[in-house]
Amino acid sequence: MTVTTENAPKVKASQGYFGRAMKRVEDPRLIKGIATYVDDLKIPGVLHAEFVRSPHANAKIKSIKTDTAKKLQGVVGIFTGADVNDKVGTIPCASPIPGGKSPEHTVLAGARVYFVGHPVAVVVAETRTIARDALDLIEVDYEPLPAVIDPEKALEKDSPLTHPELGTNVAFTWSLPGGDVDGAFKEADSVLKLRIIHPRLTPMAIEPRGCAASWHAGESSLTLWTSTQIPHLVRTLLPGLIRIPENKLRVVAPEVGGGFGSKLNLYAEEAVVSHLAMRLDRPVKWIEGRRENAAATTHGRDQIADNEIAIQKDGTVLAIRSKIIADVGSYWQLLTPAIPTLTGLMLCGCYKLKAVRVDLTGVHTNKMSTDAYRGAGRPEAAYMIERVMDLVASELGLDPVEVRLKNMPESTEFPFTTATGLLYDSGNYQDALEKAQELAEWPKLIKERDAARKAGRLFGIGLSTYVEICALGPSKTMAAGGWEWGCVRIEISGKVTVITGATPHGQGQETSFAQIAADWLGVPIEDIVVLRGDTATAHFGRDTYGSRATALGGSAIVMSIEKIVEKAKTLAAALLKSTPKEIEFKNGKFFVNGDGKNALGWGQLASEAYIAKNLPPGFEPGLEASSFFEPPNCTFPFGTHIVAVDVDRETGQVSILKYIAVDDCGKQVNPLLIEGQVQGGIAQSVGAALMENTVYDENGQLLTGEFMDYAIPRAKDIPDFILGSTETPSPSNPLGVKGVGEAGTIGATPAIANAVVDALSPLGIRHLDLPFTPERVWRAIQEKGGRS
Amino acid sequence: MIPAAFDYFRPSTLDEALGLLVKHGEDAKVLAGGHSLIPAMKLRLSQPKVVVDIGRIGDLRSIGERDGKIAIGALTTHFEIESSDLLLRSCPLLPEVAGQIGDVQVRNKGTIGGSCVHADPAGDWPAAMLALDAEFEITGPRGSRTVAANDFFVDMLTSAVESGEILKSIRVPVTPKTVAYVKIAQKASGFALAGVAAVVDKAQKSVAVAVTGVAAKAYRAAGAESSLRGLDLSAATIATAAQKAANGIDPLSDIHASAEFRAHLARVQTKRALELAASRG
Amino acid sequence: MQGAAVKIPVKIRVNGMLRESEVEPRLLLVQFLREVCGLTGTHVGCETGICGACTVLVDGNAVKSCTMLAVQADGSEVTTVEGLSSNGKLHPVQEGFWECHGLQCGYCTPGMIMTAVQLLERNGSPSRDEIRHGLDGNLCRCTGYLHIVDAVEYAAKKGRT
Amino acid sequence: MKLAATYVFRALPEKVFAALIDPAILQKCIEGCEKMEKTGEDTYDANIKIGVAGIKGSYVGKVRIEEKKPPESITLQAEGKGGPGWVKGTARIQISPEGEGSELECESEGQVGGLIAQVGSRLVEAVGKKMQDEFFRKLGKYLEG
Repeated sequence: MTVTTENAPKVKASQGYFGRAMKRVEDPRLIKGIATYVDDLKIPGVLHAEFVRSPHANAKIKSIKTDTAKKLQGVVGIFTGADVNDKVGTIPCASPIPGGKSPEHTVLAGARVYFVGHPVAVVVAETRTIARDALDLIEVDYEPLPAVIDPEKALEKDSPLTHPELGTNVAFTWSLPGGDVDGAFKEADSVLKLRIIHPRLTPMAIEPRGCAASWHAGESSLTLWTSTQIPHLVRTLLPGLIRIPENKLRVVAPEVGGGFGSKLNLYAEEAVVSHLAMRLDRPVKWIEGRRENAAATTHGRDQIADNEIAIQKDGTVLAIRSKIIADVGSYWQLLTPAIPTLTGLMLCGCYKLKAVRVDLTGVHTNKMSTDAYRGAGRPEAAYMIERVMDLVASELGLDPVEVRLKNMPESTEFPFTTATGLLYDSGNYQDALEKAQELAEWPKLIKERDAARKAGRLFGIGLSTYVEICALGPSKTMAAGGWEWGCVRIEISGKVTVITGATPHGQGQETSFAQIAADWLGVPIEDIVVLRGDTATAHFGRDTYGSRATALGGSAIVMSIEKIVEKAKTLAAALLKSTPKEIEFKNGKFFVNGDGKNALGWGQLASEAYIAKNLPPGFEPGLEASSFFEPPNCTFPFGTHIVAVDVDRETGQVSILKYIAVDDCGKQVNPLLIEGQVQGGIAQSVGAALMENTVYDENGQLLTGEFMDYAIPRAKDIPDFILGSTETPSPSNPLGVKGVGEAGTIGATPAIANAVVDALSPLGIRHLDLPFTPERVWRAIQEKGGRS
Repeated sequence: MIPAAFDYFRPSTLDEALGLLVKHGEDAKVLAGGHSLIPAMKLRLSQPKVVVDIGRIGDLRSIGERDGKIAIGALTTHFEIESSDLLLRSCPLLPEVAGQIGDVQVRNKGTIGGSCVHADPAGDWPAAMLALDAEFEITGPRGSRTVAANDFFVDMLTSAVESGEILKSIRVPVTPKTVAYVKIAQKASGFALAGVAAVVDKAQKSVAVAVTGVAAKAYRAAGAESSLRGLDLSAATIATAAQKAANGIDPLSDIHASAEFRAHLARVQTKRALELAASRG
Repeated sequence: MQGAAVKIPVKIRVNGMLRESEVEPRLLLVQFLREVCGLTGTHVGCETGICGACTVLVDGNAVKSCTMLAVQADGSEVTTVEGLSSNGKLHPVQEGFWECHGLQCGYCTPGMIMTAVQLLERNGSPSRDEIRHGLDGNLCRCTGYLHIVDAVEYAAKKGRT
Repeated sequence: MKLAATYVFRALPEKVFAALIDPAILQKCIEGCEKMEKTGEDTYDANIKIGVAGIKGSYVGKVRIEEKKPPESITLQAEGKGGPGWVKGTARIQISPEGEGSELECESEGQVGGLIAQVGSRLVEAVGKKMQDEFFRKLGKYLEG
């Protein structure tokens, strides 16, 4: 199917909210400082928890002495694994890989600790200060053991084992055979090799994690407030751990200060705090410190891939064989094994490879678990395939743009099935590329580079033409369902309450969902309130990750509105003495065909629907509908990023001179918010490309344990971007939207990497590993006798 | 995040402060702006039993010029130095360095005295102090003494200010405009991987060059300085001299920069600082 | 060391209101604001004074309230994000952040706004680069900063008209 | 963290060697060492304050002497834990006669864990080096004084 204007989803925009750049309704409470994050909750009688954490990467716990600490005035209790682990279930993984070996993940360490930051015991005290003081009085006697740190060495025969009971450091293996790989390699004119190392990254949401739990003994129910992206998934999973029924648990994600995948998890602390609130019959709160956040909140990326690439002389890329080692850390968190499989699935990028073979090995090491981090598997894939494209160009002396164009499918070829078996919904990669080149003033930029090189500067231009997979569903591909839920209620006053099961936490859907609902209902946007983040109001939900909230959550709202409109037509027909078929709905008014004068608005219909005196026979009172939107497929946003950089030959510092991004996320609900998502995404990849790297030393000590040593970009590191977009609607949902939360992150890293390698290419450098820190770049220049 | 408990005193005079320090001895730490001490206390790397807050002792916060020397009270904040007209005119190296310290919030509260006494190996002030041959007036139970910059920075995190003493003021000479401070910062913390302060005296054909961030303590790049003595500054003479900027130095090494790279940066930044300083005259 | 040290009386005028309390010397200013005054708009994002989420104005100067003891602020005037708007009217910087989509999750926002207020007090017409450098002490992980720079530019313009 | 350094003493290898296995001398020469008690053949319990300036941590640990070959070589193993985390170190020492005195080569390897590694890694190597130099400087002073 080709998406054309004719068969594109029909988007209603009766008042033009949809598609309009609007400021956010969320903002007033945030800019006034009156929003409520977990730590801002005022819970009477709340106790404070602090965790004792392992300073060792791998050690046996010989003893834990808590006597002195327990005597400290204000300490309510101290609990170790021995006190808690038999009463609380283990941390689940929602995406286990068949045949994989995963350790039992108890909420507190048992006989051993497996990573620096591993929770060993928990102190509960009347104040946070007392809890902190008590930590210093607890003595844990460890017997340190050799740590498993390098995932490649971990696979060697004589390596120590992260989890001896598993008998191996191999957590799982996963293979993706796609197409006739051997045939493609036989056909090849040559075979290139490229080893790609993607460093480990620390998500570093500015609000660390935190949670508070309150036990309501009278109702035998628990409320958990937690800084999470996934209150609904927590409500699905946590009851099994703390042994209460699901319908006795309410989970609230209040204001959440950023997640980026790191709050897409069920964490041990959430289970322990919940358990202790029940056990002590007192509310308990725990707020993560930044050092804890760096050590014990999931990390991202950390893959090593050895690639063989079969190419033809004309620049056609036939096939890739990729052996990927993913360092999964010590435990399987919620999606740990699934992340690198996404890398495999997206390895074709936006190209018509004939065949792909991915062999993935997940390896246990004595580090924090890896899991989703903005992009989650796709940035690794985009980085690989886009480096491959540049390598092919440089190998064959071709223009990197030409190589890409040669391998892209035409827009008429969509939906397009990749060698890895994905069905790309819609796309026009060439248009995005062309538009980005226009915005970049490509010929001028090339001239500028040539002139700079002549003058002896290390000036480089890089591009990436990326595609990603978003709006994750459908349910058959997702462990816990890939649908999304939404509810729309016309209140008795005619005001509108929209409830979403997606849990936005900064993305702005309180605004964009109101825009959608206002247009579909034909009501002023001011009349709409969007609720989210509380399982007591949003009865179902699969929450926010994988750039899914607008595509799926927005669609569930549209479905609900359509149901209400149908129902309202029946009511309007009865009141207007007509038949539902003859009722027209336009701009928020219901009227008999052609008779706009005698129209009924939502207010009139709502009061009739609830007061229920004049209802037609069989008409159920009320005007409310909820829906589960089940997508037929994922969406595949794409785009082109172009970067120009300058490398300081003497210091190795990289400066970004120009940044152009053209992203196609399908239909746009609110371009201002999209711009924000793209800018933020690119900035995170500027970090990944130039400065970010989670470092463990050879003993498993985390050396980047705070913002003092883990650099994230500051304002001065981010140049102004030139942004553009193309709009290729997705046929996978009624809104035609694709998702944009991760686009910037996915497109940016390879573009910057290609620019830096291009800058260094006159020295004979063909590849350099991330991140491009001054020393790494300087060393590369030195090795090539860089004084040229 | 939460410091260990301590007792707190806020004397209003220097004598009172010294009395408290004598009384509490090794248990006491002096708090000025707090930007070195409080972070260490929050991590409980530092757990003084007594904190003597000298922040309100008024006469330690001033900038004044007399007889070709500028005296700066130890409690003068980085921002006050950065924005001082007197210094911009008479000793422009100091505002230039101040403007590169941390961030605006740090500069608003952090003090030159606190920073110098802390003697962080990657702090910015030590480079300037050494390059300017600053003099430090330290007062203690046995009266006052003056220490030259060269003797002031004793070792990593160790200055000449002993337990029981307080740094009162810093004196620097009036300089011409031919000065510069260039630094390449560690991305995360903003501390110097290599920061070089240069003072060029074209008339006397001499330069002073001091390097911070590279070794366990800031140092004068004596090799580079002597290489330029009596010479006119040119790209060539500067380049040759800069090659000696890390001679005889044992550079630090950490995850942000190896010893080799730090030494290299010392040379590059020395060249750039001298070129920039020379270009300003 | 455990156990309470001698408590110290402090008087701090916060957003125009005098707050008197006896505090442990180790109580940080940010804890005083959040726990004693109940003003939770000032956030904590790190332990080393880098992130700037806790920025407030003390006697007109932007400082990180996590790197200052409450006792150090005794006798001072403190302005937090809650005290910026007057008579229900947003401060131009707050308005700029709203108009220009200068925030996403909002966690760094109060600190960012307070630093921007200081920045504009010292330089009414900053260039984009001056704004970037002025925000050196505030980390944001969501926005990529560009809309924040727009927001400060907006506020500068608003302040001039 | 690995360090290698050579020190020269105006004392014969036998005397240097003897000093290195004398807990009283070790205590005197190790900066911040508050206790050094023999607990068995070649094992000692030690309390040491390690750090610089105001940033110091108290560590409680053990010192063990291994591969003793008087007077030419000895290996010292130490490990301790304290508030800021843990430290562990091995020093391989070779002593050879050098004129009237001796030359001591020390190759040491140190590890730190916990808080210090997480927030103080930039200082660790320099502190280690300083401690080692200080130890041998004091040892030299003792041997020569």
